[in-house]
Amino acid sequence: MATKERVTRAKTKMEKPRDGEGFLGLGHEELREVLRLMLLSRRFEEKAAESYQMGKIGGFCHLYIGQEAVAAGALTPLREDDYVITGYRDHALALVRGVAPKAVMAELYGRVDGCSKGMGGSMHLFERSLNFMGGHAIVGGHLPLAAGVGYAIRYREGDQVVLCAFGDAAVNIGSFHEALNMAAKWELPVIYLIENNAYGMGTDIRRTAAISQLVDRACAYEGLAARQVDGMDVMAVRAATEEAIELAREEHRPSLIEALCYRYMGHSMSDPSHGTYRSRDEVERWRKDDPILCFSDRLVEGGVISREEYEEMDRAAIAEAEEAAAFAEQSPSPEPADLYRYVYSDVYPHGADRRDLWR
Amino acid sequence: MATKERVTRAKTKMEKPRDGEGFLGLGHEELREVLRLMLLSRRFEEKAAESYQMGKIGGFCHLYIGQEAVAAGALTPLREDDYVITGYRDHALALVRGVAPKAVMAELYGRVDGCSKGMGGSMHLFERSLNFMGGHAIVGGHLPLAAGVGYAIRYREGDQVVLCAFGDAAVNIGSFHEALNMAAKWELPVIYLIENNAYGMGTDIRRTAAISQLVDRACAYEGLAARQVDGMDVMAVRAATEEAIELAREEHRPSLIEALCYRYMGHSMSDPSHGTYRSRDEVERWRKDDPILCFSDRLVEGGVISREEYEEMDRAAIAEAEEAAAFAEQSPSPEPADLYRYVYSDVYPHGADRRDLWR
Amino acid sequence: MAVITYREALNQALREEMSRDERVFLIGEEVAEYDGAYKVSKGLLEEFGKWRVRDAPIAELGFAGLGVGAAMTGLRPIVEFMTWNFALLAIDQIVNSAAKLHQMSGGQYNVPIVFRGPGGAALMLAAQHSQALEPWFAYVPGLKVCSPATPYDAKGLLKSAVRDDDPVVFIEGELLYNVKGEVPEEEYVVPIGSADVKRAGSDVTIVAYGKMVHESLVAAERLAAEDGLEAEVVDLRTVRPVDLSTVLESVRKTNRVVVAEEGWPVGNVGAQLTDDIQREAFDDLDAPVARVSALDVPVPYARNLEKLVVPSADHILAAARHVGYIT
Amino acid sequence: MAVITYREALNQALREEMSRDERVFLIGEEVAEYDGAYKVSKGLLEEFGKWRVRDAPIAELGFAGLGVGAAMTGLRPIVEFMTWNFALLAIDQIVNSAAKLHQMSGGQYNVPIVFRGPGGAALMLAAQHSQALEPWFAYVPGLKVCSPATPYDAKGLLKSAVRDDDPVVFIEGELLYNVKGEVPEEEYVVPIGSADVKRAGSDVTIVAYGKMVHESLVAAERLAAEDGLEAEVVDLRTVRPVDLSTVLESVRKTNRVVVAEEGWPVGNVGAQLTDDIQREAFDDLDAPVARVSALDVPVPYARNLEKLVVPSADHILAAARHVGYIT
Ligand SMILES: Cc1ncc(C[n+]2csc(CCOP(=O)(O)OP(=O)(O)O)c2C)c(N)n1
Ligand SMILES: Cc1ncc(C[n+]2csc(CCOP(=O)(O)OP(=O)(O)O)c2C)c(N)n1
Ligand SMILES: [Mg+2]
Ligand SMILES: [Mg+2]
Repeated sequence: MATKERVTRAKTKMEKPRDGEGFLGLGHEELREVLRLMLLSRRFEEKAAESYQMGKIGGFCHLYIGQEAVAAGALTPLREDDYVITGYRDHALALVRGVAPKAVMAELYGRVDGCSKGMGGSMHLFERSLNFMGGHAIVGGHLPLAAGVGYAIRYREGDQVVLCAFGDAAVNIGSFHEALNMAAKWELPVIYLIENNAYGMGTDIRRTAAISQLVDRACAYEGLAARQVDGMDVMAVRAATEEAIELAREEHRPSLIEALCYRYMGHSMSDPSHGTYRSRDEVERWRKDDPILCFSDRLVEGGVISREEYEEMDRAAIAEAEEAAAFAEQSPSPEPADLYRYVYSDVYPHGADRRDLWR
Repeated sequence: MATKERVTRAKTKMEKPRDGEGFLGLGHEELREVLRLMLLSRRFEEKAAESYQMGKIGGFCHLYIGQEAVAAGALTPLREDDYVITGYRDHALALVRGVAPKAVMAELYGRVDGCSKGMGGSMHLFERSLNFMGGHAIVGGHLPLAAGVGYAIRYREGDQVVLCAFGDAAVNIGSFHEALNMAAKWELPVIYLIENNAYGMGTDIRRTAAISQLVDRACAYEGLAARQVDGMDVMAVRAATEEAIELAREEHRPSLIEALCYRYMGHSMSDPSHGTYRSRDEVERWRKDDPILCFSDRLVEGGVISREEYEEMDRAAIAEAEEAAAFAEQSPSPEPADLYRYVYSDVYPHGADRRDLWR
Repeated sequence: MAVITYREALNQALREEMSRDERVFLIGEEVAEYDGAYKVSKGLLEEFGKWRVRDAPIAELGFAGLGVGAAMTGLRPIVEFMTWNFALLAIDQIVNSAAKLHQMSGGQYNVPIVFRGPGGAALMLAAQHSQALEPWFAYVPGLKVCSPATPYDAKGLLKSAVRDDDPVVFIEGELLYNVKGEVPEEEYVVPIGSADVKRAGSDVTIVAYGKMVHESLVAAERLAAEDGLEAEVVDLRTVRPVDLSTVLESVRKTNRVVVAEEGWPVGNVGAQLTDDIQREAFDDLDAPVARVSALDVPVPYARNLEKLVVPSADHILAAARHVGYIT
Repeated sequence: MAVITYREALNQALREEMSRDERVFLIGEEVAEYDGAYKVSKGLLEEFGKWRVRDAPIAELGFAGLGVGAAMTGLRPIVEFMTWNFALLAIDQIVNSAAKLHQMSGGQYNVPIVFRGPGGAALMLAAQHSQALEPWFAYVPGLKVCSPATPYDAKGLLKSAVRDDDPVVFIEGELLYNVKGEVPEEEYVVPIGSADVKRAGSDVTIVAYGKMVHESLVAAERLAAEDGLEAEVVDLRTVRPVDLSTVLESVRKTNRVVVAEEGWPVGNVGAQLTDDIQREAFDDLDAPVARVSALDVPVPYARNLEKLVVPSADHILAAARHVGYIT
């Protein structure tokens, strides 16, 4: 099966919404909501970065800044009963999925009101009520999990789909291969979404993957649809995801989508945004395609939103991020009793802490 | 990169040697040697099966009967300083590589004169002097090892190649993916050879691999050459391997070869040859293509060998197998001291057996 | 009571739990059309269909992870490893996903999954196929670890494991599948974390699990016949969490203990148990606890060497005599 | 002597061994162009080129296996895991290939490879990134396992590990990279399997390795200042094989022992060590050996909880007082 025929490549030129009409069948309200979610992600993470610098957030903290079009484009067309699962770079995906900014920020602060009760932190956001299944920190580890969720959907004869996001560097790991093979063979309704931000930490993906276009890896799995899209263009991501959702929902056909995007910050809060592995220039060049600015410009030009409304929306996002931080700040730390509380679902026989009692 | 262009499919019709000339540039002597090795493998394993039934061989014992064309076709064009590594179905590969039948049989018997000193058994044949690197029992486990050997060759700027054989069912495991990606990316001189005997134990490979032609998995790794051949035709396998060897030796280009073959016996000595997963009929049909009979017929027709010489060669193979068994029979079992001898290369500090002394 | 094999007992447990609860499904290599490499899942495909009895590709990491994902949605997968040796490829999903998701999600997602298959050395399968990994799993909080010795316990424990809301590592004996024993017709379960006295005795306690229980019983008979000492054999059945009360009760009676297991010696189940016993019942002990295990080497192929490596009734007997000062 | 960091010491060891022996190469994620995630391999790419300092794809199983294959041909690979948590994906290659090939091949192939990287909990990295796996590797015959605490030992042991003809699991402290210490200018090695007395004392022995050595030294100072007791701190440095003689020598002097480690409690290094000590020096003990470890739970993110889980000088001090009957 020749790859070329199966992969639809993204148009790189962004379409404008036809005047007053919106696009992709979305009304003004919906388009504004997509923009709002992108802005919220951005402002939230800027606040998180600030809190991290102040030592209020610990551990590893991976920002999504620059990639917002991917989460917003891929998650907004999902239904409430669909599932989302992702790696450790998960703040924006959680927010777009609808997890309360307060709950996300409190989690980053390690507080009980966090969406994972302070047990998971930045890399392990969960919100079961929204089918937001984490937040996983082992590269590639959640790809088989997504296949399992897809399996469960088919098992129950449901028509939900699973959206599974991961970075470009995950395409080289065994579980990518094993998961895609099972999804394709058993026709599981899973959308595998490569957030190709061009680097795995400090490594250009072209230095480790023996394939020029990552999406072409789909050629090894018959039944797996493939799309490559401009990941700086939220509507392109959305269009590709909508097609994949339809394939998955109607035909149980899994997809591999590659969204070409870029992260503006360092790999995590402890890494520089540029340095040995990429130049400041390169970052600046990509900054020109800022997904939020591009999209807002189009919406303004298309008459979907006015400049003033946009400014207002931005101020609201900033305010929400601030509120989230204020909320997190006053949320209490977990209780020592929580230590044993979440290890097992039931009461651990014979006293989980037996050996620790002398302490 | 479209797969179709890159994969050369085998001719299914077998060419005859042009009269008196041999083929593939091989002289009569060499052609007869290929045949001899196939016969030796067959007769050796028939004897091994008998010894197994008599309880002289234990553990898992996987026969290669029916697949002889693959080992003989792929290993005979290698140079002495090339490397061979394989899975647990390794008797024929060891014999074709030149490991003494006595040493192989003694290993199956678990005796000190075995090629692994009785420590490895059927699944773990080794012969360092011939660069025969095993004999590995975890499916897919040796594929990264082969990449490592290829890495070492490039590292030392040598021009050897590595031949790595494995079953069809290994194409679904993560290490297949990880190894092929590294081999392709770093241009390692490795020939990955799928011995596609259509089944992984009782499972038709088409039920677990989301790809019709396994060799097409090569499409996911740029730089990896791909060939599919009739694995019942020793010369087809040999031709494909020769091309792959040249690519690897001259251009450091790795290959994936799929040899379509069949095993006549059960998965291992404890499994039936047919039953729920395949019919007796199917086995019989493949028996008609017996790689040894087909090849010997061609050689006879082509005047490379006479019927009588062939019969004589067969008798010699049977005799060699018998001798191997007789040799194994009288070879001593390893010494208890060997238990600790091979765990570490040097003397284990503080007494390896310290905790076992009370025994 | 019917006398059936360990294999049949496991098969019954699977069938009963799958009938009782339609969320339960089985996935693994050869479990469906081939009835299982060890025939434990015989007939299940026919009865429950391919979505509930699924032949997996050789992709242990992948299908173990698939099970975890399905479990997060509330299904109750049983993941069969053809043997636990191959589970080394799936360790990341067992340890980093299954064992941790409940805690990392602040209790939102539990993972009701069973990972099962045979463990330990069988006969001449050599180093890569002869490993006892219970100590590894026992080390990991978030897991429960069972290893039954008899058909009765195999059935009852597997049923409990399937019903458990947390991940259970269930290690069967590769050499026990043909062992026979009584199993009631009526429904029962054996709770996880409860040990069982398999033979009463007052002179020495032998603590074991899995195959070593049978070796211990043989040793006990010989000890009685040859030395006139009555050994009490305590079968742990679950190695995490260990039912220390039952062990200690026996120790308080016999004052002498042998712990026996198939695994290697360093930091194994017996190492911890010895520590627990000596810590909690020191004054009851008349001799240091004796530990029987495999030798500290990879299991070799040659039968004569394998016999020396793998612990047996002989070694347990010697250890029992040792703690009983009979030499 | 120069005072350098643990990171620099490791870097020196790598550089020196790579200069000394051209068979030595380094492979791992980010080790080359990025100088290593923890900058341990700083400058090596420039000095030795890409075949000897190789950035790997994220494929732990694959590149660990690649290392084993290369080692079989006589090269001496150093495989860096960005952290040992990710090595869970490569366990099969470490345990089924590296640890067993010498034995399975009847001594024909040895595997001179070092698997290295940071282990243990760092700061708020949560459950999947905070594991101490030494007990797992210590369990496996065929492996040697080192875990140095100081720059001196880190350098000397890594050099020994590289020169060793067998696979060595080398677990560095994620929180130790910035720790400073004296390291001689001249060439030296620290032999694998030798413990070291890091502080002399006569009242209680604290046995530890890795990060816990530093916590033990802090505890010892407080014990001296607050209770007037002198603790002897024995740094195991290697956890397989353990240098029991050095431990026992100390025990015979102090008669009281605390073992401290970062890992979980069940069947850990201390479980085995406690057994060894009590078995070989029972009559020298004035109190049961006390064990300090992490709590038996996955390490949570929240800082206050993490502090409770991960063992520290406080806990060691309490344990030392406990065995010293000071309460
Ligand atoms: C199996 C595994 N190996 C290594 C790591 C360490 N690590 C964390 S993120 C990362 C890079 C991943 O890059 P990519 O997949 O492109 O995602 P991105 O961070 O760019 O979103 C690495 C190597 C890990 N978490 N898991
Ligand atoms: C990782 C792993 N999983 C499972 C097994 C058990 N097993 C041994 S052989 C085999 C089938 C392999 O089939 P294939 O790769 O086609 O090779 P063949 O036996 O046909 O030569 C299986 C599942 C194993 N050895 N390793
Ligand atoms: Mg990336
Ligand atoms: Mg096969």
